[in-house]
Amino acid sequence: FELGVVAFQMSSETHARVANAVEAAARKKGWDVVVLNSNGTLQTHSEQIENLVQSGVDGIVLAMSKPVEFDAQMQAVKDAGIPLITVMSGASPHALFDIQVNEYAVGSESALYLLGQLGYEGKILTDRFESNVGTRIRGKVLDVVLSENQAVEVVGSHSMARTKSWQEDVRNGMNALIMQNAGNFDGIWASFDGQAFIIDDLLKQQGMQKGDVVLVSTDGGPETFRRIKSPDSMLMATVAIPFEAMGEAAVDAMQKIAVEGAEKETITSGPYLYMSADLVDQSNVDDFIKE
Amino acid sequence: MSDILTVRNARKSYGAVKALRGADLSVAAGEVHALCGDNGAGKSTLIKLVSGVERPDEGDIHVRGEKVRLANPHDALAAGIATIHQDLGLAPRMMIYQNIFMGSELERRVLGIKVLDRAAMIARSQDFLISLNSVMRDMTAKVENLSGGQRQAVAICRALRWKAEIIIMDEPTAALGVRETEEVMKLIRRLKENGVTVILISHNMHDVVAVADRVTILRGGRTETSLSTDGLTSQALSERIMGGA
Amino acid sequence: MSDILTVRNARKSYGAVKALRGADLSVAAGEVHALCGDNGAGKSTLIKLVSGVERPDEGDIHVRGEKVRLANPHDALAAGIATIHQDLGLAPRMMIYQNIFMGSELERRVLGIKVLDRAAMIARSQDFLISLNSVMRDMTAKVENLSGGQRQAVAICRALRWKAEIIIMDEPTAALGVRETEEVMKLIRRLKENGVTVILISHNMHDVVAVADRVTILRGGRTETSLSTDGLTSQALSERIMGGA
Amino acid sequence: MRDFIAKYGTALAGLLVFVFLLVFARNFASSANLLNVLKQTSFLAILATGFTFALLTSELDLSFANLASLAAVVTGGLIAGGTFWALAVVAGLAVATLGGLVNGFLVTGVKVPSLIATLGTAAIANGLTFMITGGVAFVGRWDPMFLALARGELFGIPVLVVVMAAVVLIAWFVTRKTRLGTHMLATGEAQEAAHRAGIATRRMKLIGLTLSGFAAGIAAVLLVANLSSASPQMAGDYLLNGIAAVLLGMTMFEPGRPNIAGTFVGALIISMLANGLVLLGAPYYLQDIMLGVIVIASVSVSASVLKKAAFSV
Amino acid sequence: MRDFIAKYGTALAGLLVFVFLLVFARNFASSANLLNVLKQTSFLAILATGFTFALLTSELDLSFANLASLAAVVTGGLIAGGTFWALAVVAGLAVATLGGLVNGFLVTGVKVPSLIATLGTAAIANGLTFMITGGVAFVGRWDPMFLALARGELFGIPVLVVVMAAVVLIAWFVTRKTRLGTHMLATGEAQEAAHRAGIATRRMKLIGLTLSGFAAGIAAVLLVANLSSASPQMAGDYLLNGIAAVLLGMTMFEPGRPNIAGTFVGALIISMLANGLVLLGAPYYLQDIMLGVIVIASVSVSASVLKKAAFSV
Ligand SMILES: Nc1ncnc2c1ncn2[C@@H]1O[C@H](COP(=O)(O)OP(=O)(O)OP(=O)(O)O)[C@@H](O)[C@H]1O
Ligand SMILES: Nc1ncnc2c1ncn2[C@@H]1O[C@H](COP(=O)(O)OP(=O)(O)OP(=O)(O)O)[C@@H](O)[C@H]1O
Ligand SMILES: [Mg+2]
Ligand SMILES: [Mg+2]
Repeated sequence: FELGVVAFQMSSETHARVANAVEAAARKKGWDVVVLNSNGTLQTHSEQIENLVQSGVDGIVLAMSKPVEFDAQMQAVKDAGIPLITVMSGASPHALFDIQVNEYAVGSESALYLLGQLGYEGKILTDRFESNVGTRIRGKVLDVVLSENQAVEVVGSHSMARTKSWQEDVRNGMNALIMQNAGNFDGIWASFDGQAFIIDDLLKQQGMQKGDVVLVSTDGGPETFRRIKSPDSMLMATVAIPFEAMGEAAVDAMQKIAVEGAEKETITSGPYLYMSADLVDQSNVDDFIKE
Repeated sequence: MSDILTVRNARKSYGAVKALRGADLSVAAGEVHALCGDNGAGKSTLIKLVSGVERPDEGDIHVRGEKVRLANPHDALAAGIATIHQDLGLAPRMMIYQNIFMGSELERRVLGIKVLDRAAMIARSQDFLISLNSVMRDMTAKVENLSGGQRQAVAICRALRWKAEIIIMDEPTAALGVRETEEVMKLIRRLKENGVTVILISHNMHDVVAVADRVTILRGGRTETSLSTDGLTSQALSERIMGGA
Repeated sequence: MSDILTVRNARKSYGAVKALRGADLSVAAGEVHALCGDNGAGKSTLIKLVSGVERPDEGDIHVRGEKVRLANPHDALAAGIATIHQDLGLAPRMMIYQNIFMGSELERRVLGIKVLDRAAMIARSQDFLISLNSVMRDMTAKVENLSGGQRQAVAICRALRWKAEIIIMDEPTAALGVRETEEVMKLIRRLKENGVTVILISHNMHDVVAVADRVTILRGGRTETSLSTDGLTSQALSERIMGGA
Repeated sequence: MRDFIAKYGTALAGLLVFVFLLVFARNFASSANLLNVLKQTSFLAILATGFTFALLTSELDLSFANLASLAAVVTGGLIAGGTFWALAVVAGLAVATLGGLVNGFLVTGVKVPSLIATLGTAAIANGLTFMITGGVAFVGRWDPMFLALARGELFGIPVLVVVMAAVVLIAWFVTRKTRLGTHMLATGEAQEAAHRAGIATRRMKLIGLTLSGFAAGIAAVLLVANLSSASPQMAGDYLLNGIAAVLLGMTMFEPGRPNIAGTFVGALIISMLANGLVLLGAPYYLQDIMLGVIVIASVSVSASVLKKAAFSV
Repeated sequence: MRDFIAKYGTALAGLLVFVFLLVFARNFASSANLLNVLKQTSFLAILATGFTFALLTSELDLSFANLASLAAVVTGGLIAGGTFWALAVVAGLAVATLGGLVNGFLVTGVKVPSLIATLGTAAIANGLTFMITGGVAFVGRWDPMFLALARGELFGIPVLVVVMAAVVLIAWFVTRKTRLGTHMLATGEAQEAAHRAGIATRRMKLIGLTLSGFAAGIAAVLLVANLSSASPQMAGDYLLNGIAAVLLGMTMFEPGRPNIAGTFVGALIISMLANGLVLLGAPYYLQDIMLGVIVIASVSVSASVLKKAAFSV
């Protein structure tokens, strides 16, 4: 069995985590795997799907793809009789299903956690990322939540302008905001964990202690959990999206449907296979830390 | 004879350097007019004004009695003035025939569309060069691979190509051999016979005396004098240039 | 007199063009040796072999009786051969003194660290140029802004700077005025008095006869003859070059 | 012989890769796949053709990819907003061409070096795409006529391939067979000499940069139709690949000089590699590495026999 | 006067922006923030200084950003894997320098044009970063001594600023005051003339490209220490910004020629803008637009008085 995997943008860690999990799970089954990276370029992504169809793989998994944009390519996959499963992409009529967490729910969890910690009152900084669907949705949900809670005021906001060297971009931008608003904010909302790590380090350098400000973000992962638990990190909570589990689930489903010939309906009846994203804070972080 | 080209009181500075401080030039139609002077006297600068490469800070240029504004080389060519510059005249990595026809390529019509006529340009380039007694045969050779003298010959052909009424040559024989220099001298005489006015800049006094009708001498950016070559020896001319003031 | 430089049976082709087809050259120590020939005869190519710019396809070069391999210009300079090439010798956007001292910059020590000695280079450049009777004063002017003759003077200074035993000049006076040409002729004589061997390429037969001890004539990439200038007139030399074969 | 290798070395290396893929890459030789490669080449080839025009006049255009992205979101945004698709296409072409014209004006009028001017317009175009989209893609199921621009066929040949062939052939004709092309070349080869020969060198540069923008517009429209969506930076990655195609091309046919035939073969080599490496099952990071190695290796073939590095970009 | 504007026009424009931000951007003028801007400049300034060396010998290096990313993941990976940090730093510096040396060898030995050679090594380096990381960042709590490389202070001055000052000053000294620098300049200005004057022009180009790699290594180590993490492409966006800094610099002090002082001021202008716009609360896309506008505008000031466009890159 040969599996083709295309991740939309490997330099985004979450894409890489999904792709790597799919690859690892497939190899465990003894399959051949080709992993491709579209570098965040739409046209490249479409070409890679086309090229995989030409190469005659037995199954395709797409990570963070886009069903509307790549409708034609996904249709070609279906027409070639190749089973297609997407992860965190959205539903496509040509795919078996999309493995998904509900980004809107994820967004509301982190937003409400932050506001709850602040007692629905205070000043916050935000760090956003508009070029990515997931992070953008989280930001919009935050805005909706804030519009209902006028006592919480955004005193400074930074948006990542870069997609490659975003780390320095975040560090520089947030550093400027933190200094500009020194002592004048109670919480920071970050659109994904990578941003939160950098902000956390900045706050630490300002000599802050856990609890001085509330830092929340989304994604999850060992480093995130370590920081949530650690007494000298400002990171209070994340919404852990099970990227690895999603990758494994894609391979398991592929095995059942494409190899064992099971019906798609035995796995999920709708266009989505929903997985749960858990809010992780100090109360439950130990459940997530694997030794 | 009426003047075909006059320059009056031309001034030109480059930053602090005053290259021309009031130079005059009167060239009669049909004559061969030499321009002489030390290095840095302003000869090339004066020529640049007349060929549209530079604009004067002050001073007028008249062609055939009419005041003209030569904003760029195209204007000068359109006014019938073709120039062989001392430097920078050729595109080294382009071919001989492309250099000769640069800016005035020959075309033919194919299905009503104008298309370059390469064969014609090659053939006519060959004719031009033969008329200079050059032994170059491959018109598609690149100019960068030519010897110093061969390049000079190509530059001369470009100027001939324009069929201009006034041809200016800024040291055309500097790089040429004895044989080739003689050909250029013959060519200048031939041009004159055909009614073309030639302005020649040269440091070779023998050539100047042999071919020119009049000489204008520049010194330090000013016109020192303008005299006929009748009965002038090269020795006397040399002294005129070096002595003076 | 013993030969300081000999080239035997040098051959050099560029693609299909045979620039040299067996050229010989014997230059005696301390003499002024002229190299003459038509455009394209191969003079510059022969010089390029001797100055390490090109490698011969065939043939040997001996300096002071020893066979040498000149893999690059640095080797030639190290062997005491400095050359003023016909083209490409200068960096137009660099300053006069930088061009003169290019490749052999003067340094001084500051706190034990070697640092460029700009003041010394400027002062010595000025000296060099004054010895050529040049009127240039601003040693920090860019070479691209100089007149043709002024550039030539800078190139000559660079060669002088090397204090070489053999100085090769490929048409050094082509762009020079009457006055400046005389200075170069004087300079060549002065170099000779100081025991420097000079190889001069020139199309000006008057100059050649006036200054050279011997002349080697190239034609079509081969050495035609080599003769003494004793009693030779420029007229006779011209005919020798043009006639022959 | 040296001459032959200098002129055709890179193309030969490309041919070798092609043969290798024919033999070893499963399915590479299928006509469907080969057509696929051609289709995938089209965007790159069109963009690189435009860049070739600019470079021919010795001006760099670092903005073409971002101008294409901008034209794409303008076209996509208008269509998504309900404008008739043909009007949106014209608007997209106009925006990119205008961008090229602005580059040309900055370079020839204001005398800003092209590297800086186009880097500047590239940054501005990039900012504008985000301003227009807010980072969100325009997507939709658009007029089939519009989508046919990229997905349709003409006499059995994909429209993409037809458009590419037309662009490349016209460009080749203009550069090689017309006075305009010769004047652009002369401008690039020796600006001062061309100017003194009466050529309007500034106009040539203006035309070169404008054509680069226009080509970006064509590629943008095709990209939008092909993906039925438009998002910021959607053509961003074509910058380096486009430059690579042109530079690869400069090692072929007319070594050291930008030329359309070379550009086309260069684009073909790059797409062929991307396709072939997938079919060979190479992991994604090996693809980047292989691309780099093959580009360098194939250029080495011709470079090693060129005495002087004849590239002055 | 013309001369003054040609030389200092861009710097003056930068000064204007500075004054504008002082007045209108809340907190911009605080000493902490200004120190911040300096710190943020360091990475860009160091990378751009390396690029200046390459460009001085007339070779482009399009690989420095990816070499920096590669060096970063090597350093980060080794530290994360338990190697003593100083060794990891040496390894990172070595990898980047080796990359530069490979570029130099390809350009001077194999005679591949630098644009192609460095584009190739850039692709290879990019592939390697993904091979090493699998796309996942190395993060962790690293040795405070290592982190102090970027976050510590020396006599009250941030180490980042000290390192940047050292790199810039040494580079300035070498280019302006030493024979090596003059030979590199002569090589870049007139390769054939320099060669004939006995200068080892190939070695100069080799040195230029190697120094560019070395500078990328320094920047990489500082980046990793500053972020205590290393991920693929983490320096990728510095490519265009680094080039922009050098080109901005070429409009100052020695118009038309890459120069260290200009590069430094160019880097400063770019970082100052990025910081100032955040403080002004400008939307993120304005950052790109403003950068473009200011780059073009400031270059126009000096370009308009330079008669010929003195840029031949
Ligand atoms: N672009 C320029 N910038 C600055 N100075 C210049 C420029 N062009 C010429 N000059 C200066 O103007 C003066 C006249 O130069 P020009 O070239 O006209 O002399 P010339 O008479 O042609 O000399 P030659 O016989 O050496 O060719 C010289 O001192 C020269 O240095
Ligand atoms: N790099 C090159 N490539 C091809 N042909 C060349 C090259 N260099 C010189 N030639 C050819 O070799 C021949 C000899 O050229 P060379 O420059 O040695 O002549 P020359 O005697 O110096 O002439 P001149 O008096 O005009 O300077 C010429 O026919 C020239 O075209
Ligand atoms: Mg002159
Ligand atoms: Mg010669």
